[in-house]
Amino acid sequence: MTIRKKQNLRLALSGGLLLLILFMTVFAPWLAPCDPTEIDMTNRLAAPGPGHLLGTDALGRDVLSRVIYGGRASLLLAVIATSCSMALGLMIGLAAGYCGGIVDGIITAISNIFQGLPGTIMMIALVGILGSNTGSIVLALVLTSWVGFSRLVRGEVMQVKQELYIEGTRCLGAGHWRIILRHILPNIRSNCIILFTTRVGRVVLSVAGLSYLGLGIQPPTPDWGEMISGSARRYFRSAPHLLWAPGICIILLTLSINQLGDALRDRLDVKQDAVKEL
Amino acid sequence: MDNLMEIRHVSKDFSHGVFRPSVTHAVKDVSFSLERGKTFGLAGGSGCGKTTLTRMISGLLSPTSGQILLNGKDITGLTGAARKHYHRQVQVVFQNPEASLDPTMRIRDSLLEALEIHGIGSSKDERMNRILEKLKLVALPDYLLDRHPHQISGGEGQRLVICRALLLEPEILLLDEPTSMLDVSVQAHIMNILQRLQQELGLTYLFITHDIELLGWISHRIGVMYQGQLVEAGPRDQIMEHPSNAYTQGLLSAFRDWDKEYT
Amino acid sequence: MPVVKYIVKRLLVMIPVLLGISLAAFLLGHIAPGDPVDDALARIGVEFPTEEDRAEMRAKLGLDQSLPNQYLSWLSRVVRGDLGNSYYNNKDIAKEFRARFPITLKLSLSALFTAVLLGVGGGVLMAAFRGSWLDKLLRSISTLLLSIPGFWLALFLITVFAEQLHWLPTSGLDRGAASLVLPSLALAAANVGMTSRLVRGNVIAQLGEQYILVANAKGLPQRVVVLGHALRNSLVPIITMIGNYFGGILGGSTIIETIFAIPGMGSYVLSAIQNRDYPVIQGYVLITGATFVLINLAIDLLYIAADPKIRVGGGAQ
Amino acid sequence: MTQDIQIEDLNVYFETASGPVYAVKNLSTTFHAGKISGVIGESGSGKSVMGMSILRLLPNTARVTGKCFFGDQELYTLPLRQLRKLRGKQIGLIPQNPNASLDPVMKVKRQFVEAVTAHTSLSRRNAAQDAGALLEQFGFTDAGAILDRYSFQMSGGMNQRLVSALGLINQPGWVIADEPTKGLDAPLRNQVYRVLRQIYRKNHSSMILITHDLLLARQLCDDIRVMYQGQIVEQGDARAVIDAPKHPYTAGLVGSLPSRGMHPIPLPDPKCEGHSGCPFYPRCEKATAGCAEHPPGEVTLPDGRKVRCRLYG
Repeated sequence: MTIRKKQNLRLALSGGLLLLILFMTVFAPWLAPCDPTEIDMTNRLAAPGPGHLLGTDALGRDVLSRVIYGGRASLLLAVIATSCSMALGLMIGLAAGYCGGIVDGIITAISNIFQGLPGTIMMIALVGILGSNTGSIVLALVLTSWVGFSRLVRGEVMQVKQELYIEGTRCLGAGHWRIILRHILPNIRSNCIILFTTRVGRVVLSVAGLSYLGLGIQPPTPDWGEMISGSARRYFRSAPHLLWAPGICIILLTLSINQLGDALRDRLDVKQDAVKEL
Repeated sequence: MDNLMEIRHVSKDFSHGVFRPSVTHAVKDVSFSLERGKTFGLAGGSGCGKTTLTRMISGLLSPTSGQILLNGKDITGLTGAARKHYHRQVQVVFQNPEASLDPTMRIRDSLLEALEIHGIGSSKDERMNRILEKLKLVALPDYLLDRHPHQISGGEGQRLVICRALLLEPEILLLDEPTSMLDVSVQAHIMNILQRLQQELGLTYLFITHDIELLGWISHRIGVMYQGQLVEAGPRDQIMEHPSNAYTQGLLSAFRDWDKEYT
Repeated sequence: MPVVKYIVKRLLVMIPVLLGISLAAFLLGHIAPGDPVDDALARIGVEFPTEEDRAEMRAKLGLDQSLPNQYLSWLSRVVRGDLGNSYYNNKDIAKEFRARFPITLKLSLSALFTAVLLGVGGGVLMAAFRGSWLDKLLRSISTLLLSIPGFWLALFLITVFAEQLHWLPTSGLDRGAASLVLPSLALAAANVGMTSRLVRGNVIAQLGEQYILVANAKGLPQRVVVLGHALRNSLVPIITMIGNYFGGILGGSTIIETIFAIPGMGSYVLSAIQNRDYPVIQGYVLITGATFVLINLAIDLLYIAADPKIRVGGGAQ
Repeated sequence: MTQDIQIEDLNVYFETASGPVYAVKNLSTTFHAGKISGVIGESGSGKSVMGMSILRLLPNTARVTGKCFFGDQELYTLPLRQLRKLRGKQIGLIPQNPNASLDPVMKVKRQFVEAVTAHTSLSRRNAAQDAGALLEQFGFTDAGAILDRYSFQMSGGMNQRLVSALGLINQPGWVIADEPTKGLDAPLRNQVYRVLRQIYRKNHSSMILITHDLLLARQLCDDIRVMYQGQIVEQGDARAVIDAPKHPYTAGLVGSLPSRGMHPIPLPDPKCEGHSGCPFYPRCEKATAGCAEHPPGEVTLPDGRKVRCRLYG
């Protein structure tokens, strides 16, 4: 098997797993056997078995249905927040990297301050103060993660800017916008995609953490992180299935995203065909 | 003498550090002129300022002082349409052909871009015809157009870069060590193509290299740079046969007299 | 002296960052929902304040001043160590943090140490034996570690090592170092994954460099080539990332402290969030932010050892 | 007395994303002790791959088959631990790209000392003294100060002399110089020439010089191998090969030199693709119909020269 084939296989496997989870999440209303919010106090903490394949939780809700629904909110949140961070980081990073000089100096000073704020703590504080709603979670995520994108973009732009093909295009008489849109953006694209993927994975974990603290997705919306926190304390001995199912879902989701990021990293490296000249 | 371009007392300083800047004089008071249809060869070792000089002439860098005149008009600090017009007249070929082409673009698009920037040709077909015509000039097959830069050889890449420059029908080509990364047989190819193009199209060359033998082959006049200054300039035969400057003599003897020590 | 110049530069860069953190902490209190004047009056039992009561309280809280002035007076109090009193129980916040801060710091530093030790060790092993079964195994583990939520891993570790095997305590800090093992591991896990992948990538990149070829050509043993040359040259990016990871560890400690019932700052701030006790949240941001900056400063000093260009200054002649 | 290095039936290919790429094909040759043997060729000819295979310093995507005898040892299958004892001690390397060849975060002194202590029981202090003495032979008047520096504090010329000295610190019987002049300008190229000649004269080292620089090889070497697409196409006395080449490729290469008229070798004729004969056939001006059919064998001419071309049999 050639290296290229191995890479394609890895891309297909991780992408396939991710698509499967996305499919499950998107079509949850059609896939879930029960209403994930329907409470049945007569059937609390039922063990997995027929009727409830993964049992029921402390309020008698069907765990399988909640698991199927449980990725929706946080995944959507992660994708929205990461897209906003990337858009912001891309613009700021482009400005800093391409203009250089005083623009870069000011942006770098501001980035230093944002980077000096520990992300998770700012997130907990912001959500804690503004209340746990989608808006404040997205705001907290964007405020704490745009710097990562702008730093990457700035570094990449500065490197690409001094490549010979950029100077060559300047010498053809091209203007700044043509150089940015036609040459710089396509050349930093793959690294941005890779960072985006890994970020989505990290954000899914962050949101799960927030939910665990009771600051993320709020009940009764089914969410994996919240499902674990709801049952962690009191039932992790008596009803461990309440922890396993959502935990494994989070792990599989992040794992597939991280693997996809790695596979993309290998695959998007356009020059890998070249044998290093000895 | 018909001087197309004149470099007049050009200097370039770089300063490092913000609080106590230290200044390097990369190019010091260099003057020479390019005669229409002829080759001026600029020789010098690494770090002699020849690259800084090329970047100034190609408009990527502004000189600290001095003038660069094209047809009698100063071109330093041009912007907008005037800069664009200048680039159409003066094209640059860099040292590393693969790095001179955008790795994300197919060769076809890199070549088309040159025409698009200047609005040459009204339709894509017309532009493609121009490209095919220029490809013949540099003896390249048209199947290369569908490839990416990393899929072509160094010699092909350099001919493509020359081809792209020719698309704009410039008067002057700045050749910045165009063959120093290529094998000798490929170098011979490029040099022969360059010589033929000059004869057929009447191009003016500024050829920059550390290889003075190469200059001896293609140049009409030769200048030698050392530590930012033009230490000697004159007709080819005079420089190659009877150099008066000690550094020039050293450069030449490095090729001819292997065992002689020099500084 | 290049080294002195470097240190001075680092210290100068630190000042705006510290100011930025204080500004962020201040603004957090300001954007909090609810009218602070009404809240304060309610706390002293005035349920239905008159306009006069409110004006008096506003002046007392300094809220009649301009925003920059409020910030400056707040800052001057903070610098003197006065973080105000809790809205919830009116206790001195600074005193509470003084008791809890060392616990969180101990936990975070031990997690950072774990992450560096396991991450660098694993990364070097993977790089040295790249392509082998060991590399594949460790790489799978590191990817898995990156994908496991810290709180879930913590619960898992408690189930296995405390509940089933009874090796280590489930919670609290009464058993000294043993109490820190599981929390540190859970807190470090994701960072072990990231560090080891980073180290692997950097060391492998260095192993492809020309000077490694020359080192091999001298006949040096592989251990010296990998540790003495390749790892040594990867230190600068590794140090940079470790500094960044510390922020994540500090934040993650909030969750881990809750799970293991460790009386650090995290559990304090969580109860403050439930009680809308804003000064505590402000103090938390301020203290953790400053800690993060100071630890990063300490890490920056490691660059002096890692990068000779800082010691001897600049590039070639 | 040092032994010959004898390569038999060497094949090297690289695993790449799109499949294997061959660098050396069925190559056999003997480098004789006490001589400077040149290997010349253009980029992609496999000359460096062949040279580096002797010390097994190829990237780990390389797959090597064949044998390389050094005395009674077979280097390609020698346990790595034993090979490391041989590297630097019996076969030294002078690498290309001197500025990138020294560890940027380690002082020069330690790089010399560790090269010595890896092979002897000498103390660090004595090793440093040895290094200082060697550097003086290489023209450094202030060896002590140089040893206390980092590579980024020195010019390209100084680094070039340093890496040359580093390759020789243990007085190896063999030296492999891998493209020592690549990317260097004329004055530096001249310095390399003088350093290599001095090494040879003083230490009576045997040397393999791998270079694209025909004139350097002619000036320095006793004999020359010309490589094209992973094979040796011509081998013989250095001056004879360059001044009166027999193989059409060698002739083309020599003719391409600026000082010899700069006549290019023709580009490959696209009509000749997919043949199974001589690898040079698509560019060869003297090709006949038979060249496309059968790969030529090696012919030994009366003057001892070996040529792989059907013109000679």
